[in-house]
Amino acid sequence: MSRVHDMGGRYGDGAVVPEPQDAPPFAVDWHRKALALTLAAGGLGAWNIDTSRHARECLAPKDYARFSYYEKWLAALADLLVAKGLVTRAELAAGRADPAPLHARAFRAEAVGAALARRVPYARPGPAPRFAVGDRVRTRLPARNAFVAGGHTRLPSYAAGQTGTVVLVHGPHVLPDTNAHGLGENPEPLYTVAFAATDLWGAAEGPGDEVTLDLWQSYLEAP
Amino acid sequence: MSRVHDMGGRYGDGAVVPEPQDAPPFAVDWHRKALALTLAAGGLGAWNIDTSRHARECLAPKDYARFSYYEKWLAALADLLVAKGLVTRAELAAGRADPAPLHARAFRAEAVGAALARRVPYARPGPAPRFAVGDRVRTRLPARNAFVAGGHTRLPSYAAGQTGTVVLVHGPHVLPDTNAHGLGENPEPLYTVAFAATDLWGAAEGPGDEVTLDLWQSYLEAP
Amino acid sequence: MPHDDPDHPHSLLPSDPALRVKALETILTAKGLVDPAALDAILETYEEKVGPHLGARVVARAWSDSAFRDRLLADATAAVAELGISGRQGEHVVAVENTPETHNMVVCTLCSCYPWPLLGIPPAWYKSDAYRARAVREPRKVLAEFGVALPEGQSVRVWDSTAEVRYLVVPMRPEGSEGLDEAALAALVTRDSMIGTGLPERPA
Amino acid sequence: MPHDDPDHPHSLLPSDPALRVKALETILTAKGLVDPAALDAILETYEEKVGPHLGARVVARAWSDSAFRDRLLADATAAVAELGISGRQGEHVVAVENTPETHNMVVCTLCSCYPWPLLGIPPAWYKSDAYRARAVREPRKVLAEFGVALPEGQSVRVWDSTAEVRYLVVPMRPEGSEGLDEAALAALVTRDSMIGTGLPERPA
Repeated sequence: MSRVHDMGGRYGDGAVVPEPQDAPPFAVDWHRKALALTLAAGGLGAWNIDTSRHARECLAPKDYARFSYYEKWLAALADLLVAKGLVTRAELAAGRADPAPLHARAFRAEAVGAALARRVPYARPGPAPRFAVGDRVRTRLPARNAFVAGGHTRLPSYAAGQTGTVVLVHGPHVLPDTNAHGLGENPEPLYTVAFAATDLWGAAEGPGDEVTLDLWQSYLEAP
Repeated sequence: MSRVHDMGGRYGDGAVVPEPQDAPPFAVDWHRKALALTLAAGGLGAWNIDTSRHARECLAPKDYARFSYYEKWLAALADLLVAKGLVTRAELAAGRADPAPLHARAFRAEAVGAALARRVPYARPGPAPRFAVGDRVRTRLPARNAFVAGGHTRLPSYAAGQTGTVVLVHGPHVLPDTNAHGLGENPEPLYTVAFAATDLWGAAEGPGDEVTLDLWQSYLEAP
Repeated sequence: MPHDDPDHPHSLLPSDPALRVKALETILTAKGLVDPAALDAILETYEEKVGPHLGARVVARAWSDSAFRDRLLADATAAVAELGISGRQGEHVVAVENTPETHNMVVCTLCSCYPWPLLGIPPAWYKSDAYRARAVREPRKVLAEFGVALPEGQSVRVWDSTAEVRYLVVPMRPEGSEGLDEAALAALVTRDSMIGTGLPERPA
Repeated sequence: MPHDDPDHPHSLLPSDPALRVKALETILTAKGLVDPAALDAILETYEEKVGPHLGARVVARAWSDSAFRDRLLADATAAVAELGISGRQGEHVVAVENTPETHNMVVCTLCSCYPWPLLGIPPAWYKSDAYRARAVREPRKVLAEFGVALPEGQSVRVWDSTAEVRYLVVPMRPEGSEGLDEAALAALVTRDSMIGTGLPERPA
């Protein structure tokens, strides 16, 4: 297994608790601020989405397991701000900082509407796909980042070492395994691969049940 | 993955903190009582070692991750006492119970010394081994209890779907996968199997590094 | 890069999350790293502009216009743009259509990826450990917790969103909805029906 | 059997562990399920009788008596019984000998299995998530945290105790220990050296 966030298939988590369809988007006021601060700080451009996901994954297992969703965001935001030299430990400990003018790269109110409505695609020019729809492929075992020990990867453990069938070919996309670590975008063909639930879990809930995952070419080999 | 206890290979846990060689066996007083109560209640014979391990594994992930070792023991003990009808939820909530004479199967002080010094072997008469020392074997993928969904098993996820070499043949031992769930001892040949660290983790810390696991025959197949 | 060290900087902040937010906001605005007015603008987007009503428009259009449905299933990224739907976390959209043979359901086991420009902020259950852990292994038990029982013969395909592709479930058009216009159809399309944990409402 | 339900009975007890123990002790002794005197007898065993001095006797004997060493490596369960060592969690013992080619190290990733009759109650680090998670993947980094650096050319074999077999590491006899008697040798054998996270002490 990689890290505590890699929980697909885990037993022990209890029931899912549905909410009304028209529940407000934020249950409590601090959730609003947690989201807004995280997006605004992300707007500084000091890290990319893969780096921020990895910062959440790197929370200590005991914190990750007890934190609610936005608590994970806040903790990772604080860790990233320090890692990138934007905030000091002393400032976090004090809960305050000396006043400074608005940063040149700060996400400005007047830019927000357009920025959030803009698509920032992850597709890139890159190598031709090695696999086609209908091909059988086997995933890497163990699931791991092949560039950085303990690094970010998007192959969940539950799908490692499994054989499935390509159902969609998306073309080259930015590789999270390098992009999260400042090692470049390294675009690779991305595929959606369908696996039989019987293979993933040893037994399926119903006949024909499947799980699909989006997987980069280097996660896959011909079986 | 199976449950949160299945943490072999996980990243994110920080440093191991050694203790002096002559540190006392219990760091604080409640640890002493937690151990003694757990062993004394175990002496009632209402559950076996596999059932008690499974009770600890079934703690909610957020509890398992934050509890210290003896906190896991205490929580599982309380859960087992209720599951076996020995203590009620009302008694746990009240923190007290009506007085009753010593139970016929209570673990008595005068029996303790001999009982703890006694071996209670898990070897049993059973089938002849299918594999021999030096044989290559492949482990089940996914790691799972084949009798009870989410049940107890002793194949860690990190070793699922891996090929290794038999280094010891122990003869038939009680199968935890059934014994934990009241499904009988079902003895099966037990093997110690060595795996190359490069196979388990994709890269080894040093040349020739290996990990061995003790695995029952039904966890294994010829590769 | 964060280390595997118990000494994470975040532990210097108050543990109460409301106080954590307050401390971070104080520090970031004081240092000029965050424009306080930007916070309001961000919330305006996610509280007032985007939400499941946008995804519902897409589904209702697909139900009413078979040429749009075909374009949606062939290239949802382009098709939703026809309706003016765009934005972060909607860069690469795939629409998956429920049929009598297959029910589709969406999860992100590794974090909580979600098609924000189509459905808004994800509900808490979508981001819960229980949903992330269980949806891939026992989707039918999870569906039962939403009050959904699939008919015999319908298999489940769960889409684990492990990349920047975002999935929109196009539920089956409910019986009795013949003759309804797009606005009336859209009113039947619940958020959960576009994630695959629910079915559309039936016309009254 | 416990369910995958947040409503575990243990949550009815006080959350402070010292109070939890007290409540359980009160309930179990009141109901006659536990004999209070048995608690003292259990602790007498693990605080006064068993401990790493027993394992150290086994190792010192193996270092001094090559016939015993051979019996120990062939069948440790029988060999340790020769020294009167027996008891729960020592039913099936395997002794693994360090050599210049291979260093052995013991862990239990799934719980914290440990050879109690030979080494007593396991130290807290052995039961920690950090040791359970990391010992199998990065034993050399863990050894470094114990101040142990293996020489070039020595590989590591980590024994993950997944069954009722308990492993005792027989470390290499330290240089300069020629001529010491068994008692003096036993004094060099640390607990950690028998788990494989340490090396024996050198004679003064």
